Amino acid sequence: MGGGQWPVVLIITPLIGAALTPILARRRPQIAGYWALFVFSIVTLAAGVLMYRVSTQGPFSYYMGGWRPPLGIELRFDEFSASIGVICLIGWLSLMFSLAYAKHALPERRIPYYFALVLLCLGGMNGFAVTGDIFNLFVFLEILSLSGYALVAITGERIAELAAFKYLVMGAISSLSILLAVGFMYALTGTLNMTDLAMRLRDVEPFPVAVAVGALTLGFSVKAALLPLHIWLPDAHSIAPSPVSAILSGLVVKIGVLGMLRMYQILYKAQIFDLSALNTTLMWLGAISIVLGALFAMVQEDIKMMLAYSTISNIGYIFMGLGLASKYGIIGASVHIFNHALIKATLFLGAGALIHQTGYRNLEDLRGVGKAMPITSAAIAIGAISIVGIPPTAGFLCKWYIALGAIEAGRLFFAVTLLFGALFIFVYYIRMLNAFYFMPPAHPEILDVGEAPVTMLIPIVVLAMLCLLMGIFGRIPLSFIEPAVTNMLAPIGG
Amino acid sequence: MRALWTNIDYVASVILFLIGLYAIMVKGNLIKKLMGLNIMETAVFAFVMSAGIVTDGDAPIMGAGAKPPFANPLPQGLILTGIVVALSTSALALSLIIRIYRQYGTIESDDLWGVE
Amino acid sequence: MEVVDIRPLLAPVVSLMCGFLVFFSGERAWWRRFWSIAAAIVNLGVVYSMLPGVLDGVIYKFALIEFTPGIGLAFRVDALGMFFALVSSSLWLITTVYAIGYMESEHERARFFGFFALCVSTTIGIAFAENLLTLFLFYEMLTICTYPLVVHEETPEAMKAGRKYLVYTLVGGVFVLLGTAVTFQWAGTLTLSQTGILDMSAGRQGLTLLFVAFVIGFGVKAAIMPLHGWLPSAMVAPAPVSALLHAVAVVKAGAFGILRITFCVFGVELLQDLGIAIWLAAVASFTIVVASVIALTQNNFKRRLAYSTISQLSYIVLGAALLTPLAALGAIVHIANQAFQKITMFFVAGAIQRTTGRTNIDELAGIGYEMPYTMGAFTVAALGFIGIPLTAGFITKWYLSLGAMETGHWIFVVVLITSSVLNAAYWLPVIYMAFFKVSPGVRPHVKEAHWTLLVPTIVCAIYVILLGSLAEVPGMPLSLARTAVEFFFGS
Amino acid sequence: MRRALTLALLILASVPLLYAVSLLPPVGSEDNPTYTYVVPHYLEEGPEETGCENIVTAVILNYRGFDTGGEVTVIFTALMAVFGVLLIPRPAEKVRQPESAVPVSPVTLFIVRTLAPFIVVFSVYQIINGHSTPGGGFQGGTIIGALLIAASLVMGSERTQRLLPEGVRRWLQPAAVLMFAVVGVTGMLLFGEYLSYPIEGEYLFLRVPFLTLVEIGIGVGGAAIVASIFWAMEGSDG
Amino acid sequence: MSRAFDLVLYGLLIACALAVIRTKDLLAASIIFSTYSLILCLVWQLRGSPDVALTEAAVGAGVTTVLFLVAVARTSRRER
Repeated sequence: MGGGQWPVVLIITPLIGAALTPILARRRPQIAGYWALFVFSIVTLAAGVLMYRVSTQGPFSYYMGGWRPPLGIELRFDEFSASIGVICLIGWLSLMFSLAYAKHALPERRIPYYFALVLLCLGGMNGFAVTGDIFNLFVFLEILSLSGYALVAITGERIAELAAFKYLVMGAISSLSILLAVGFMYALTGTLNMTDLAMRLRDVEPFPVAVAVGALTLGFSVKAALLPLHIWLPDAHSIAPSPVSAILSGLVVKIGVLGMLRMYQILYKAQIFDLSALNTTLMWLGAISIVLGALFAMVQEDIKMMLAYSTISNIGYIFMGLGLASKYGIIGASVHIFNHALIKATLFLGAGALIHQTGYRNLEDLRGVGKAMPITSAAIAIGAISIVGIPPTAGFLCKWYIALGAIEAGRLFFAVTLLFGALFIFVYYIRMLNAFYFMPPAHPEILDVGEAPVTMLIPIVVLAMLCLLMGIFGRIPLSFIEPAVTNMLAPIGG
Repeated sequence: MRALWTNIDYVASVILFLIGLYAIMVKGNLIKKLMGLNIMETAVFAFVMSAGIVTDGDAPIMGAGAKPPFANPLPQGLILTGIVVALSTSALALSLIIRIYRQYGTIESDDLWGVE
Repeated sequence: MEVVDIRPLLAPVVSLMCGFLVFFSGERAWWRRFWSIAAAIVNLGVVYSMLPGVLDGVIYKFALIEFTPGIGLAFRVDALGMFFALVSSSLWLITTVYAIGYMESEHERARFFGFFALCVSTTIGIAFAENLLTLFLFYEMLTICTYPLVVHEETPEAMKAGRKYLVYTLVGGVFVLLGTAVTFQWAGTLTLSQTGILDMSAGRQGLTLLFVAFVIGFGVKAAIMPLHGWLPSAMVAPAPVSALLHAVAVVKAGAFGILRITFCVFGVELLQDLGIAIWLAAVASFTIVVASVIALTQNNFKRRLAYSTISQLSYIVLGAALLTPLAALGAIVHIANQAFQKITMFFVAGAIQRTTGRTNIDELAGIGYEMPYTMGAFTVAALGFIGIPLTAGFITKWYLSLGAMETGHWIFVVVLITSSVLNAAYWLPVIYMAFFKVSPGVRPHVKEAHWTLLVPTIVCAIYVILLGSLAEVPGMPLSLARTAVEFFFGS
Repeated sequence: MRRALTLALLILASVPLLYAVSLLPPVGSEDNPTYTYVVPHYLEEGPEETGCENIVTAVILNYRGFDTGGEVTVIFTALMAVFGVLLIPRPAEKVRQPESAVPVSPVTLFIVRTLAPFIVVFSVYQIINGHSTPGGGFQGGTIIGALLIAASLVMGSERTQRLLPEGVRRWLQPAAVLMFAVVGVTGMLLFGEYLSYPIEGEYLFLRVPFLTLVEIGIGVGGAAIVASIFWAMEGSDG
Repeated sequence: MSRAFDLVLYGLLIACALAVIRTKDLLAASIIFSTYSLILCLVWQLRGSPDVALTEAAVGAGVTTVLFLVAVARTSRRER
């Protein structure tokens, strides 16, 4: 197949890098950060090359150990795998942000483990995004989840461990329900390869498959924090170190959504039963998530807590888009996976910089920070405007597509919910901006704190720029996603 | 019903799965929750293994004198991985429990919610 | 004739850039003023350079990017857009000069002037939008950019007004977006370059709902009653903001949106078939009368102006809703007329406040002697609102009345006349108070406003007269409006 | 109340699960898709293609070696996680444990000491011979790890850790991940894909040594990780 | 391996699982959990999976139990 070994670089480098981190950083823990950044630069390069290949030559596969599926494990690079791009981008920027952050916020002994865990988490996500084998999917899911649980607890602050434990229990249940579903599918078909599975699922008993789909949906929606299953998220995402919050909120919850997309890919191809019940459920849960997530966020005082609830709201968008099952709906959901990752990373990193510089977390205390830290605050403002979906920022396109999808599917009600949900979201973001810019400071000394260090500023500014650019050049992610969605829906004539 | 009887292995793992889930949802003690989680894990492993059962299958080792039918090697490989994953989860969870106890002096979730 | 030209893009973008430069100039006053004026002049220059072409029937267009086939960011300069852009950018220059004087002692001036520039750039974007999506895009940006100006004072009252403003306008934005999405679904395009892209195939009921959604969406900014609540509260903003944004840019964006929806998305014929425009006309008439009545009861100068604005804006809506060429002409030309008249008044209010510190009408006794030029300008504008011939307001009333007669609904003519009477009722007392009522024992001495405040005021007042007396001279706004109307009504 | 509700919920959930289970292919039949689809290839060609008589080893190290690579990464992640969560700054209150947590009877001590060499030999046999007999790297490694744990319980962690000083431990912990990478990349350079082993040709002789190397890596890494997790949790390493 | 023996083992497993949940003494629960793993190990062995059985014995019955014991020793022994 003569494709070069970039897939290996993509998957293996972060794992090796993580394995070597504690050794290299034994004497001087601060080295760990630079090492991790270096390692991840290589990974990002690989991701870039692979994405370029996907975009020029179309999907391709890499066979681990040379064993063709169904014998061995296949890495599948298709349009949805292009999410490695966003994983690497945000991972890289978060790592860069971590350099200064970790020095300040973590006990020195934990720093090497922190960076090792971040690398493992990102590597796990890359693996999850590209693997074509459902059991391998589970393995990578565990790598990224385990490191995620630990990263939540790593500061050891306040309720960090409790939040991590809650996250761990919920996460483990979801992983198990996913593994159970894998078991069902395996028992029915005897294969673990996704493409193969889609073929072989065509002529089996539909009911067990339905149960498996239910278990998968349950598992992935816990990971994605869809509303009734979200209880772990606010604590975990607000207590984690800010760069980790960016990764968790921007990427790790999206892993659940990506899993759903993979499942849909298989199901649409297999056409084993009517999905409308599942779709309707997702749609409603999505709508409820949007509204309730926004309402919860409105009453928060802690800035990171607010952002965490806003993630729940935004996950609602994505699930609604998926559930609409119309072309534009799914396009909107997929684009929102990318854009929300960018936006939420901007916001969390920005919030992290504010907390790092001022030491305050509450909106009340942060008043007037817009004058003290103009660049960071401006980036947060862009992020906020973007997440509400005010044009011409990244968030707008998603809203537009999902609304279009709702109308396409003949469900105007959901379009209305979506758009008004966005307004709810705006209500709490405007509180934030008011506090930053239009209110006299509660603590006058806040005006004296300087702008964040440069390694923190660069990621924030780059992400904020991307929030704007992705709105203006919305075609770029779309050029990946549209063919993929068209392909995906082709069997049902969408 | 008959089908259930034939698939009694699956049924057993489903029951174990639910027992584990019950423990997680009802028990207040974090270690107990974790034990429930472990039971759930083994239940899922049993489930996957059941998919590969071959009546009177021998260990799939092709030494001299080995004769079919052999047991299905694939689920075994998967479960080997699964067991390690389960161990990892338990190790991390127990560490968290130890830390929680050090900080709050309790591992009963009823007491811990007050802490937040 | 359509020409691809970069200028439609250039107009908003260049001034946008200047806006950002204003931010970066921070507290360096000279640079801040330089960039503010430069932005306005460049903008005006670019817009004016297209005027001759547009008058000759040339249409400039520029497609920036496409999101998906058929949806993208594109600009197009037709007569109606040109008209709106011309009004906005001319007044921007004047207001900038005024604002520099007015804001001399204010805080956060970089923020103020920066967002001021952004607002006008987005207004130009609205004017030149080629499709509904672009229109919506700038419409929402305008909302956001205005917010910092409304809450500029940072007082609790200002914050409250800001919140109210955002809630109203963003809800409106949702309706516009919803309407846009539905339109795309039904029509398959969002272009504003035709006279109607929808047709009856979508069903009568659906189309009616769609029209209502659009009217609500744009009506919020156009302050149609009962969606007007934000406008009086937003008067806490500094006078130049009230002047430019709440007399010209923001509110006219709403009115402009309604014109676009009526003539470009639905089209005259479809609306006539649907028969819903008459209801819009009814609502507009209601607004005209009721807002005027409320204005009578207001003592605060700026609040009276605000209700007067609400009333005047509905002239435009009424003109659009009557669906006759002459009424439409009246509506379009009123964009300019009302703008110049109202901005004069706001300038006056601001100048009085800055110079004497008085904000209520009953405090204005004898002000005509203290500030004769300022109050002279005010008198001109007031006569314009009443509709005295040779002022701009007369032109509007004339064409609107003719249009109303065309439809045969005499009631609208009555409304217009009532409105004139009411206008007289609430402006003439002010003039009386200013010139004829001197507080006993006080000998007023002349204490005019600073020249940066005075010159723009007088320029505007002169324009009010020019617009009224030289309306038929080629090159004046009326000719541009005629071109637009001819296109919409296909004659 | 909560119990009753949970119970009701679970019983409700059990109905579809049990019904679904009853529709699955009958357990134990040789006609199941699980047994007729991929597995025959493994069973028939396995020894030939992979050089492993133990087909399970063939699956986990060769056909699905990537999974096992993931598996060792998972346990390494667990180690990092445990360290990250548990290790506190060094100078802080270092809880000095008594030499052994529980008073140990001489009998136990004797048993552990006597059995230790046999256990080690058994594990090493497992590790090295994993490709043809039951057991393999991870099982052997875990047993050694368990032995270390037992030794810590009996002799105290401090003394046991001297067997495996921190500098050495740090290198041994990632042994499995690194060994996988080394063998995988060698396979990639020589035979085409990551983790490929020769099926025929001049390098065929490398196949069994490679497998053994991986097994040793997994064994060593597993042992080091299991023991380190124990030490970290027990509090003697931190 | 006969069906009946299978059933007995499954019965034992479920009994052990229930016992783990019901036992208030966490130390005892850990030991019962270890027994549970050993029974499971027997089940795997009977199904021709010596590899899994070995792992389960070493990991499930061995290491996991030890870790549980450590955790119990470091926290509290009784469940409320």
